[in-house]
Amino acid sequence: GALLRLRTQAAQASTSMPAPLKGLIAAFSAVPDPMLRYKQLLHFAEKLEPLSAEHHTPENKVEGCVSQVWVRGTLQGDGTVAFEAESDSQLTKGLAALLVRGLSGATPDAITALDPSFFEDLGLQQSLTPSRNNGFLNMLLKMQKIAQGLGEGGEGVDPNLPMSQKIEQLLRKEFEPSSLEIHDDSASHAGHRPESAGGGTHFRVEIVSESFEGMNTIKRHKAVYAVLAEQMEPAGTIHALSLSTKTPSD
Amino acid sequence: GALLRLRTQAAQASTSMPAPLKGLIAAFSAVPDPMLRYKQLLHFAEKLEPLSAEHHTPENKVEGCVSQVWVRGTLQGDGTVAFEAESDSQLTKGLAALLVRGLSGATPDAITALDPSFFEDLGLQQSLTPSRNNGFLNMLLKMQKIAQGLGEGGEGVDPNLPMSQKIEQLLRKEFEPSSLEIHDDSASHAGHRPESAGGGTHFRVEIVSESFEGMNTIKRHKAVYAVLAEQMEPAGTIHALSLSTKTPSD
Amino acid sequence: ASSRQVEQSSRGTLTAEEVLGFRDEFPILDQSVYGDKPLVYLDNAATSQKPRRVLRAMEEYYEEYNSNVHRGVHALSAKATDRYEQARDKVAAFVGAGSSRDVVFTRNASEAINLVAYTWGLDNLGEGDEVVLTVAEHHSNIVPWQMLSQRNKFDVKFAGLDPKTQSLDLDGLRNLITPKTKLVSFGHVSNVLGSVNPVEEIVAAARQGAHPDCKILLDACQSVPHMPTSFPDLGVDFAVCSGHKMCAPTGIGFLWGKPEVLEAMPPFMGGGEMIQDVYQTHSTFAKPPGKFEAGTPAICEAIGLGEACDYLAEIGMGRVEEFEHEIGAYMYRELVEKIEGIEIYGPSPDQAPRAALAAFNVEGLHATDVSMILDQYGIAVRSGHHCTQPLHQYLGINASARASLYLYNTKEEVDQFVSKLSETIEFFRGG
Amino acid sequence: ASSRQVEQSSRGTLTAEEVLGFRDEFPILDQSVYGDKPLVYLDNAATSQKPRRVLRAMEEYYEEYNSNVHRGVHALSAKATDRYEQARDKVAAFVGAGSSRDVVFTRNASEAINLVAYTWGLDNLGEGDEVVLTVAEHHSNIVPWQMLSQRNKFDVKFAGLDPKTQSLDLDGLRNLITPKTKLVSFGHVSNVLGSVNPVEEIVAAARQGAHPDCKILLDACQSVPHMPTSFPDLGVDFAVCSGHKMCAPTGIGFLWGKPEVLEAMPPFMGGGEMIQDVYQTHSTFAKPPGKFEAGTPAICEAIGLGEACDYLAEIGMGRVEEFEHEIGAYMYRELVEKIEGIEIYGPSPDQAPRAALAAFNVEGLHATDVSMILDQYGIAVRSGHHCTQPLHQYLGINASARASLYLYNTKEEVDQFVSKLSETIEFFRGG
Repeated sequence: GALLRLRTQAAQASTSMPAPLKGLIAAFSAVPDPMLRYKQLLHFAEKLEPLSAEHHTPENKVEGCVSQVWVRGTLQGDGTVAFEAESDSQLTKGLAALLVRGLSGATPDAITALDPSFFEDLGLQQSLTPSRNNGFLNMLLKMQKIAQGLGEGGEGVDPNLPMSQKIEQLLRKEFEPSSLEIHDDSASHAGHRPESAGGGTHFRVEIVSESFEGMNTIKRHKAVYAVLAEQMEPAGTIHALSLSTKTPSD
Repeated sequence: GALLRLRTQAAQASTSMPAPLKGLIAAFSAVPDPMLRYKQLLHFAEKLEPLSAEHHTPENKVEGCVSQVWVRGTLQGDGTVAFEAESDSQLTKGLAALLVRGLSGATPDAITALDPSFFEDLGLQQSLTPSRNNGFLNMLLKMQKIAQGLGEGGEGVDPNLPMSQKIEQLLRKEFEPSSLEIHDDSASHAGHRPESAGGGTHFRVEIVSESFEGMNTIKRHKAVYAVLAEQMEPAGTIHALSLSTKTPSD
Repeated sequence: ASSRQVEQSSRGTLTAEEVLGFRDEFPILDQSVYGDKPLVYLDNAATSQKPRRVLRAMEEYYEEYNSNVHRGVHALSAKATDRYEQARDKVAAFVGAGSSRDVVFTRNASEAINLVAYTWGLDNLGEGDEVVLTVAEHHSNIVPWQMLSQRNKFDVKFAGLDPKTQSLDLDGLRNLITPKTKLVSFGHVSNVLGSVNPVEEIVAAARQGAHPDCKILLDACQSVPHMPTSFPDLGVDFAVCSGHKMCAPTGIGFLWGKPEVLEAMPPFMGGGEMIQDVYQTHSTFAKPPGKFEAGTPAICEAIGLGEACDYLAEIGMGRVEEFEHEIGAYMYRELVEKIEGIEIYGPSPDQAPRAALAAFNVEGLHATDVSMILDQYGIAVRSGHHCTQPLHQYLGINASARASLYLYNTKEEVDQFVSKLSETIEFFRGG
Repeated sequence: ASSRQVEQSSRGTLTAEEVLGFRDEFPILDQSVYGDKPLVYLDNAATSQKPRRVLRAMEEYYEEYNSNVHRGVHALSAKATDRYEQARDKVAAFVGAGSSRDVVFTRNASEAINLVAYTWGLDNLGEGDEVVLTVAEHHSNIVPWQMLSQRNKFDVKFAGLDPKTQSLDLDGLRNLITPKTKLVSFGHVSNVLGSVNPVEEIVAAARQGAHPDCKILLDACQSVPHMPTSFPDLGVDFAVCSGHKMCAPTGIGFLWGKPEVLEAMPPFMGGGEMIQDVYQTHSTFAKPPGKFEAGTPAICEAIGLGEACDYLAEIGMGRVEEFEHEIGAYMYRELVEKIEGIEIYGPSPDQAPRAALAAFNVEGLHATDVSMILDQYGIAVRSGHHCTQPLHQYLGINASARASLYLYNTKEEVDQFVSKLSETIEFFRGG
């Protein structure tokens, strides 16, 4: 399934594993006793730079972990990614630290192409099956997603922007609208969807554009959805979109 | 479960098995080959008096058989029951014939007390587990229910009466109503309940009686339900009852 | 050895020797009933038997790593989770799913259909909408829509049969599809007629003529065990299967759905496993497939199903299909030739490829009587309405007897069945 | 021999030798993980292990008489139907049911609760009504009511805990019960607190103060495997259980209901088995329990559950309860004495009898970290929210670790666990 495809996709790229990660794996697998490896994780955890509280946001949170984990990535001037992370579990934090050390300084492409199976070489005797308590895999996938977003920076939009600005950039580029209004209605859905409390899930978009000329409503909506596809759940955070699509002559 | 209790309940009474049934069992078990026993059933089926078509009613139908089976019982002057039966399956008809021969002429009590496990002695290699395709068990249970109804004749109501008349008799006896109206609404439910097409499942009852004095509505309804308990599903055919319970002074 | 075996068996017609070899894997087949009657099991459309390796995989689970899945960090739980999710991968691969996430484990195909009815259906089918079924559907693909139609007030319509072939009247179905049609739900292969429905044509008709939001559900219970199948290629939105009909244990089946359709659906049952976070006031839900798997799943059964998929895939579903096509046609012809007064329902093998089953009646005899006496000879066939009462009403009969074959049935067994059916008829007619 | 065994074992306290003897019946317990660490399985509240005789009963099913039930007349089908219905009898007897007809097989307890929510609940809970739960409920006894409350617009209220004992605040619960209360649903034994809820008092409060039509549902997942239980005697309307927590296979659980309540309920899922007759326009339904069992049931799993009931009944549930009470109290005291900074949730054994489990946190450590290192020592405990997030929110924690015992756990295993927990803490603190 998901994992299998990840592996296939990444198989060719495994030679390009970032050097720091290679070094860490070598160092870990040289430790003879699993308990010492876990001890090593604890040391890593202690040395991890704390991620400041302002970045403990829903956007940065790694979903589906029993412990709480946040990961943040920023694109550096040299085109590589710098990661930061935090967790309330020491061992998870240690794994996060290992990934931060191993992947920071690599290019988005190298990170995205990484095969998660290197985890097995660490000798931590843990599983790689996708599962809600697989902290390691969920962290890595989150970091890969961040890297992918950063890598697409030129083509798409800056992944660190709030969702409403992402929507605006994407729609302006595609439809050159004569009028564009974007309302974030997420808060009104927080009652039944707590993740909406932070915004970014429910939007009302009113757009007027000549490019809709000759299209019926269904086709106009489809065109908008196509442009925003990457921002919709599950890839993005948009859960619901309420659309008004008009031409200047409507 | 159901069967275990049937067996326990009937264990003491097994000595009182009707003589014709005893004879039939002895005859059957003397036949050396199961196929010959089935052959015997076919002969029984051929010789069974047909049940006239007017009695192929939902009330007489044995529910839960793959084949169609009808059974009818009437109380004779000597206090014993006479059975008739019909089926479109030859082997089921043979079993029905065996029961008609074996049980006709017995008293309601003897029939009711019968332990179904005698079936195993017939050597037909069939199961006694309650199940929707257990034609034998379903027929026997139906005959026992008929016998029980006939046996209670003095106490209760004639089981051959239409349900509306049963309701009327029972309510008149218990509440001596100053006014009593019984409407059979079953037909209007036939759309979603085809068994209602024949009537007898949905009733609207308007009863005025002094005996309701001092009772609130819930208590009045409970009193009516108590009297009609035996007529309600699953023992009887009433599926729904709409009640108006008043006192003359209401 | 195992990979060589795959290679060997993945081509060429199944030989009689290979089929005899399969029988070694199914210990249950080697027994006598009623003392001395060798069992001839011809009730495979109701449930298949299970090969040893599936039983071994389940035994291994309970003897080595039984544990609750997903939430535990300890060794057994991690292994159980691995194997449970690997089973999902195997099932996904077996039906051509793009991702394991599109496969939801259920108890059986009935639950899978009800899941769709209680989630997508409850929210999307309403007054003025129409659901189109065929008259040959299994009750499990009728009753959920009937029950829902009473609650949500939409109409359910049934396509009939072409009287010449007793298979689906495709033109009739096309005529039923209108812009009001919000769901077309039908079986891939009829469990009574043996007919194979033209999925592509039905999908094309629905995509052209139905409401743009119309969904298509395929009941694949009688196809996936018997032929190569790829749900995404068929263009349907949902497909359902029962494990027990495809060499897997009881208690497991699955729903396949297009990912975007599953994503948009509300959850079905509430409970452990299907949530993201639970608060006193509200809850948030996991993504598919977890969202639809409430409570401790049928872990061992899923693993057994995964093993069954491996077993069938290694034999090669194309070869299974070819073998069944041939032995099914053989049974059909033998019955027609040797049994006077027999009527077999569905198309003849000359009209269309049909499944290796024959539902039939013999003039003057009740189907139950026929199967009861066949049973005394050791021949296990089913009789009744086979959970297709509307089809039986349509055909004007109350019941039928049905012999249904699988990859381990031999021509000798078919011969034995036909011969004993003759004796059975003699038993009644000779009366 | 078997009946003598019953007699011998039905009285007297379980001895250490007998418990060691039980372990022979559970092959999975005799293994090492991570090479050389003998497995100490303390995750029984999540799922129990299965004795050989249960596995044998299931193997026998597949190797000798696997067949679809109820509809078939042939020998295998008759035997499978017999055994399936006998299993229902055994389950009924085990929980004191008046009739087997009051026992509905489901996949697990979650499905059983959802069944009640989607049938009785959907029809009977509406605006102005209130459902009373406790804050300690398993998600499976919260989410179905939450989901339904959004559809049907009723209120869900939660009784809290007595801060002194961390067990149910009975007075608080009584105060929540008003004539608006249409359902009181609660767990018999908390899977985190270990507390045993006073069913009689709660039932009395509901029967006095609640709406006359109020129903009471008991989640008996953590009681039935561990103590003698009779549902009718408890006075509740519904009770639910999972097989996999009581020595039975995965994929099977059951709902018990008062017969008149089950009778009055509409069906849940539609499909084979649950119908009386199906027409194109409408259907009629079977009586309980068939009415609620759509599609091919988990036949083998039900038979396994029946065998598990026999196994437990032969040991004697009173003796199991006594044994667990003692070893549970031993574990509690050892933890309190030997582990500095430990907090164990729920009442202490001095305050009230409690289940043989301990959910805990150690000061300064995350529960997941604790269980991960314990796992490296071969000790299998669970960590997380144990599907009780509202309880964890109430207790002000994110997660807890939990060790839970069953009849095959020894004091030596408890000692090993406590000792390795010390080492685990040392591992982190010595860091």
